[in-house]
Amino acid sequence: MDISFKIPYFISMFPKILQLFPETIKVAFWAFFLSLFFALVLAIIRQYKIKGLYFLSSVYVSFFRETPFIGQLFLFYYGFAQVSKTIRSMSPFTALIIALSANYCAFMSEDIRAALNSVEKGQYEAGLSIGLKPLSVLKRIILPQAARIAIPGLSNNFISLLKSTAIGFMIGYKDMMAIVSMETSRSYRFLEGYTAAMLLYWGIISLLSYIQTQIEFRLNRIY
Amino acid sequence: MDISFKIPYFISMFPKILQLFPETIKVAFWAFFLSLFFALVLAIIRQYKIKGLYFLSSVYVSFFRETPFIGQLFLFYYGFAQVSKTIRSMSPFTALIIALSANYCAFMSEDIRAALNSVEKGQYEAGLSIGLKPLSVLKRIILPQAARIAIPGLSNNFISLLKSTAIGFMIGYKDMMAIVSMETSRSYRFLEGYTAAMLLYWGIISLLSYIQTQIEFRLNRIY
Amino acid sequence: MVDVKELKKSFGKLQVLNGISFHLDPGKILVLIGPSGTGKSTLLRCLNYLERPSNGIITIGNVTVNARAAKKKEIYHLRSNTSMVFQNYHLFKNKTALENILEPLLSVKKLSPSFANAEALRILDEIGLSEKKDSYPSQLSGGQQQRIGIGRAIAVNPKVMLIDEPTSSLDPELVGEVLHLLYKLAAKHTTMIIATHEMEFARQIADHVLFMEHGQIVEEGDPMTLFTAPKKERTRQFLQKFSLNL
Amino acid sequence: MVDVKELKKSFGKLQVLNGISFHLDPGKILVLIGPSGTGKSTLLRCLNYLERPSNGIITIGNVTVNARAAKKKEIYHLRSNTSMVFQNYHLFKNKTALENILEPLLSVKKLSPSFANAEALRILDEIGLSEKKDSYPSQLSGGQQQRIGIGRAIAVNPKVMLIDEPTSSLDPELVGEVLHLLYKLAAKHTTMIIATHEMEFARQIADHVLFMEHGQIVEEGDPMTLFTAPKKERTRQFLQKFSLNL
Amino acid sequence: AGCSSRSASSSDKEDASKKPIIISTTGEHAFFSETNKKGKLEGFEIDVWTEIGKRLNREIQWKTAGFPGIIELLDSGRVDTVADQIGITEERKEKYYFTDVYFYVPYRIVVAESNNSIHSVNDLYGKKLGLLSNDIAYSYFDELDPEQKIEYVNYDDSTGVPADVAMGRLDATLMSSLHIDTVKKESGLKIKGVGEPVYTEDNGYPFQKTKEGKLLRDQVNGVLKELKEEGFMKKTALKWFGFDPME
Ligand SMILES: Nc1ncnc2c1ncn2[C@@H]1O[C@H](COP(=O)(O)OP(=O)(O)OP(=O)(O)O)[C@@H](O)[C@H]1O
Ligand SMILES: Nc1ncnc2c1ncn2[C@@H]1O[C@H](COP(=O)(O)OP(=O)(O)OP(=O)(O)O)[C@@H](O)[C@H]1O
Ligand SMILES: [Mg+2]
Ligand SMILES: [Mg+2]
Repeated sequence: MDISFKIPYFISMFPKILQLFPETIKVAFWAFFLSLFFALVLAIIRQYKIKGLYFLSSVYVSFFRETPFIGQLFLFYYGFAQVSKTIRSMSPFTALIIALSANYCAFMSEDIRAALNSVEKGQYEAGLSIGLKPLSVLKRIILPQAARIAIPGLSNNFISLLKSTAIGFMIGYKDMMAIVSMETSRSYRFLEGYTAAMLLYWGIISLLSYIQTQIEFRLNRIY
Repeated sequence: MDISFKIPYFISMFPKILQLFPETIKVAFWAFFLSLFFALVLAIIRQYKIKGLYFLSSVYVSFFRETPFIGQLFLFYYGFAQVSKTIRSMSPFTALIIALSANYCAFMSEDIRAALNSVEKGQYEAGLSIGLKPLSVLKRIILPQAARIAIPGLSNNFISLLKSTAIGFMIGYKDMMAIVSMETSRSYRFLEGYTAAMLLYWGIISLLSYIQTQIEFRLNRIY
Repeated sequence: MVDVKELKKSFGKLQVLNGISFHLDPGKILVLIGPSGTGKSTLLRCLNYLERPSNGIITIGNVTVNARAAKKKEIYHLRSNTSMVFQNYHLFKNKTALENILEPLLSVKKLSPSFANAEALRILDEIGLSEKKDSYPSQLSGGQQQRIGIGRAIAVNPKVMLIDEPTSSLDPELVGEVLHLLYKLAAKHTTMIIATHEMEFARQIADHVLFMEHGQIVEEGDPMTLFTAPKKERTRQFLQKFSLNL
Repeated sequence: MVDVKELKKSFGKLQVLNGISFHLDPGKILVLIGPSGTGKSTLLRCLNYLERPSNGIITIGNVTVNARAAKKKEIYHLRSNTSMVFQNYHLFKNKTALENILEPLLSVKKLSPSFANAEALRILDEIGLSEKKDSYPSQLSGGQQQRIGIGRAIAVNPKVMLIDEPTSSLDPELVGEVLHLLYKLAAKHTTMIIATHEMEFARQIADHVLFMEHGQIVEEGDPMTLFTAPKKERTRQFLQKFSLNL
Repeated sequence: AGCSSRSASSSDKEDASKKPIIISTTGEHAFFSETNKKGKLEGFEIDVWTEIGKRLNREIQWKTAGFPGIIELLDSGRVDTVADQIGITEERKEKYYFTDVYFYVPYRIVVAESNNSIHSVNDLYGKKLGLLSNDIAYSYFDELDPEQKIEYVNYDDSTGVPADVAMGRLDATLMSSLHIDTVKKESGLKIKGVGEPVYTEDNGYPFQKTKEGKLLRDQVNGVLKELKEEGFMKKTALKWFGFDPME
C-alpha cells in the first residue's frame, strides 16, 4: 500500500479535537479584544503623531512586531518569572493571553493605521469644522469609515491568533492543536490528525469569515 | 534565582544564529515575492468579482487562510508525497517556499483587497473614461494609490513570513530559529538562546521596517 | 454623431432617467439644463456606460449599444469614442497635473513620450496652468482641478466629449476662456454634451438645449428660442429665476 | 465680529497669502472674489485653523489667536465659533443626509435627540432635500451634496460662517434659494465670509467685497461701488469679463 | 498508485541491496543524535547505524527534521527508518515493523532540588506532573495511576518543563535517567532525579509496513543481534551514557 491513511482513526480525532475548542476560543477571544483595544490606541498615537507618546509607541510596535513570538513568550513566562512572583504564579492561560495580546496589538495597530490613513483628510477637517474635538471626530467620523478598510487585515490577525493559541502548548496550555499533537505522537498517525484538525479549523473559521463578509458587505454598501 | 542567565553562552549564540541568516532570508524573499504576485491576482479577482474565477479564488483563500499552516505543509510534503514522485523528491527548500507562498498569498490578498477597496470608485471611472482598459486602470491608477494603504499590512505579513521559515525545521529545513532550538535542546539554556535570537531578529527586521517607513512617507506625501 | 433612444435608468426604486431620446449631429454642442437632482449627470454617465442604463439604445459615432444586450467590447468601443469631464473632477490622485493630461496621450493614444509631453504642455498652457504642472491634485485649488479635468478630457481627443458642469468652480474670466476652448474643439468637429447650471454659459455655447426635469425632457430647442420664448410653463418658471438673478 | 491682521501662509516656497487684513462687523456679509488659485479657499481655511497660517492675528468673536503662538485651546475655541462650507462639500461619507445635519446638533450642541431631529428636518426642508434624508453622500447629485454641506454648517449655528463657493453646483432656482437662506441667517446676526466666483450672487449678497489676487487684497469696498466703478485697472479687467459674459 | 509505482518498486528491488539506507533523525537529542559544532551528526544512534551500514555493506544517509517530521519522512517514503530513541508501543506496532529492542531507557521522577516529599509515583497523587506530548509515559500511567489522581500538565516539547519544575509551577516531571544529570549541569537548573525508575521505554527502529520494509527490518534485526552478542552495543552505550542499559 502506498498510502497509509486510517479513516476510522481520522474520524475518531474529530470529537477529541473539538473537546478542546473552548480552550482555543477562550484565549483567542480574550487576546483579540485586548489587542484590538491596544492596537487602536497605538494606531491613533502613531497616525496622528501624538507628542510624547509617539516615540514610545513606535518602539513598542517595533519590538513586538520584529521579534519572534516564542521568544517574547519565554522571556515573559520564564525570564520575568525570576524577578516577579506574580508571573511565577501566573497560569499558562493568563500568561498566554497577555503575551498574545502584547504581540498581536503591534501587528493589528499597523492594519488600523493604514485604514485610518485611507480616510480622506477632508473628513477630518469637516469634523473639526463643525466643532468636534479631535477624539470625537475620530470616534464618530474617521473610525466608522476606516473600519471597512481595516476589517480584512484585522480578520487576518484574528485568524492567525486563533491558530497561535497552539503555541501555548509550549508552556503547558492545551488547545485544539495540542490534542492533535498529543494523540498523534502516541500513534504516529500525524496525517490523519492534522487533516482532521484542518477540516475542523476550516469549518470554525469559515463561520467567522462569513461574519466578516457580512460586515464588509454592509459597510461597503454606502460608498 | 532558579534559572541562571549565562552571558558567555548568550554571546556565543549570535554567530551561530547568524550563520543561518542566509537560509532564513532566501526562503522569506522567494516566498514573499511569489505570494505577493499571487495575492495581487487573488485580490483583483475578488475585489472586482471576476466571473468564473471568483468562486474558485474564494475557496482558495478560505482554505489557506482558515487551516493551520503546519497541516498544509504536512499534507503537501508528506501526504502528497505518498502519491507524487515529484513531491517525494522535492527539496525541503522548494517545498517550504511553495507551502509558505500558497499560504501567505491568501492572507496578503486580503490586505490588498482592502487597499483596492479604499480607492474611490471615481478614480476607476476616470480611468475608464479616458479609454483605458480595466487592467490598465488597475495598473496605472488604482494600484499605485492602493499601495500606500496596503503596505503596513503587507509588511506585517512579510515579517511574519520571515519568522515562519522556522517551521521549515519540521521538514528538515534549518533556519535561524532552528539553530536556536537545536542549541538549546541539550543545554536547556533557552532564555539565552531566544533572547539572542530576539535581538538579532529585531535588528534585521528593523532595517526592513525602516524601508517600510520610508516608502510610506514618500507615498503619503502627495495625499 | 450621437443618437439616444428611450434611455432609462433607476437606482433601486428611484427612477432617475425616464426614457430620454435625442439626436445630435457631429460637431454640435448639446447643453443639458435642469434642476439639481434631475438626472443630468446620470445621463452623461450612462452615455459611456459608467452607469449601466436599464433600457435604451445609445449610438455614438459608429458604435451602437443596446442596454438590454450590451457586450463588453461594445462598451469599451463606446468609451474609446468619448471622454468625460466629471462634476467632481476625479483627477488621478497619484499623478501630477502634467501626468494627468499625459495619461491618455501615452497610455491610450500611445504617442511617443516627447511628442506626448509637448502636447500635454500645450494643453496645460491653454488652460492656464503651466505653472502648476508638477502639483498633485491635493495641492491644487478647486478651479485649478476643474481645468485639469477639462485638459485631460481634451487630451483624449474623442469624437464626443461629455462634460459635467465645466465652469462650476471658475470665475468669469476663466468661464470665458473655457467657452473659447470648447468653441475651438467644436470647430474641429468634436461633438459635445454639456450639463451646466450656468444659463448664460449655456445660452452662449449651445447649438441645442435640453431642459430636463425628473428624468424627462421637458422642452428642447435652439438656445435662442428656448431662453427667450420657452413654450412650456415649467421652462419659463425655471428660467425666470435666471433672469431675475441677472 | 471678525478681525484679521497681516495673515500670511505659504506651502513650501509658494506664498499663498501675502498679508491679508480686514475687519468685519457682526451680522455682516463679506464676499471674497478673485481669480482661481488666488488664495480664497486658503484664507477661509486659515480663519478656523484647518490650515495653520505662518503669521497673523485672527480675532473671531471673543477669541484671538496669534499665529506665532497659537494654543490648542484657542484653536478649538476659534473653531467652535465658526462653521465651514467646503468647496468640495466634504460630507461625512458614513452618514446619511439627515445624520450629516444631525451631527453638530447632537455631538456639539448636545440637543436632545427628538429636538435635534426636528431641527435637522426643518433645515433639510429649508434646503429642499426632505426627500433625500436617508440617502448617503454617494447617492446624492452634486447640487444635493452642496446643499447638505450648507445645511450642516447652518446647524452649527456659529457666530461666523465661512462659506466656500456655496452655489457652484446650483442652478439659478437654487442660487436664489440659498441667497434667501443666507439673508435670513444674516438677519439673525450670523456673520458670513463667502468665497464665490458668481459675481451676480456676490453683488446681491455682499455688504463688503474683497477682490483678491496672488494672495493680496487688490481692492475692497461696498459691492455697489466695486462692481460698478472699480478704482483699480485689474479689478475693472476682472469684472469686465463678468459683464461681457452677461 | 498504479503501474508506475509498481515498475518503480520492481526496479528498486533489483539494486535494493546497493542503495543507501536513508534514516531520519532530529539531530537535537542529547547523546542519541546531536549536531556538533561543525554541524555534523554524532551520538549513539549515529555510531550504531554506521556499524550496521558497514555490516550490510550499505551506505548510510541521514536526513534531519524536527519531530514529528522525522516520522513523516518515513511515512512519505523518503527515509527507510527513524533513529532517535523511538519507543515501541502496541499502537505504533500497528503501523510499523519494529526491530527488536536495542535499548531500554529508564524514566525517573524529577523534582525541584528543595522538594523532599516526592519519591515514588504514589507521592505524585494530587500533584502536578509535566509530560511531553510524545512521551510514551501515558501507556504506563493507565496502570500506575488507574484512578487518575495525578494532575497531568502536557507540553509540546521539553523546553520549559525543567524550568517549570525548578520554579515550582510543576511538582515533577519524568526524564530519561540518561539525561537528568546533563540537563542539571548544563542548564544550572535546581532539579534532581528521585526514586527508582518509574518505567522503562523499549526503543526500536520502525520500518514501513511494506515488503521492502519487512526485508530491511529483518536484515537490521540480524545485525543488531550480532552487535549485541559481540558487545558493540555495550561499548557504544558506555561511550555515550557511561553504562549499559541492556543490563
Ligand atoms: N448611486 C446612486 N444611488 C441612488 N441614487 C442616486 C445615485 N446617484 C444619483 N442618485 C440620485 O439620482 C438623481 C439624479 O442625480 P444626478 O446626479 O444625475 O443629478 P443632476 O441632474 O446631475 O443634479 P446636479 O445638478 O445637482 O448635479 C438624484 O436625485 C440623486 O439623488
Ligand atoms: N496643499 C497645498 N500644497 C501646495 N500648494 C497648495 C496647496 N493648497 C493650495 N495650494 C496652492 O495655493 C494656491 C491657492 O489655493 P486656493 O485653493 O486658496 O485658491 P482659490 O482662490 O480658492 O482658487 P479657486 O477659486 O480655484 O478655488 C493655489 O495656487 C494652489 O495651487
Ligand atoms: Mg450633476
Ligand atoms: Mg477655492
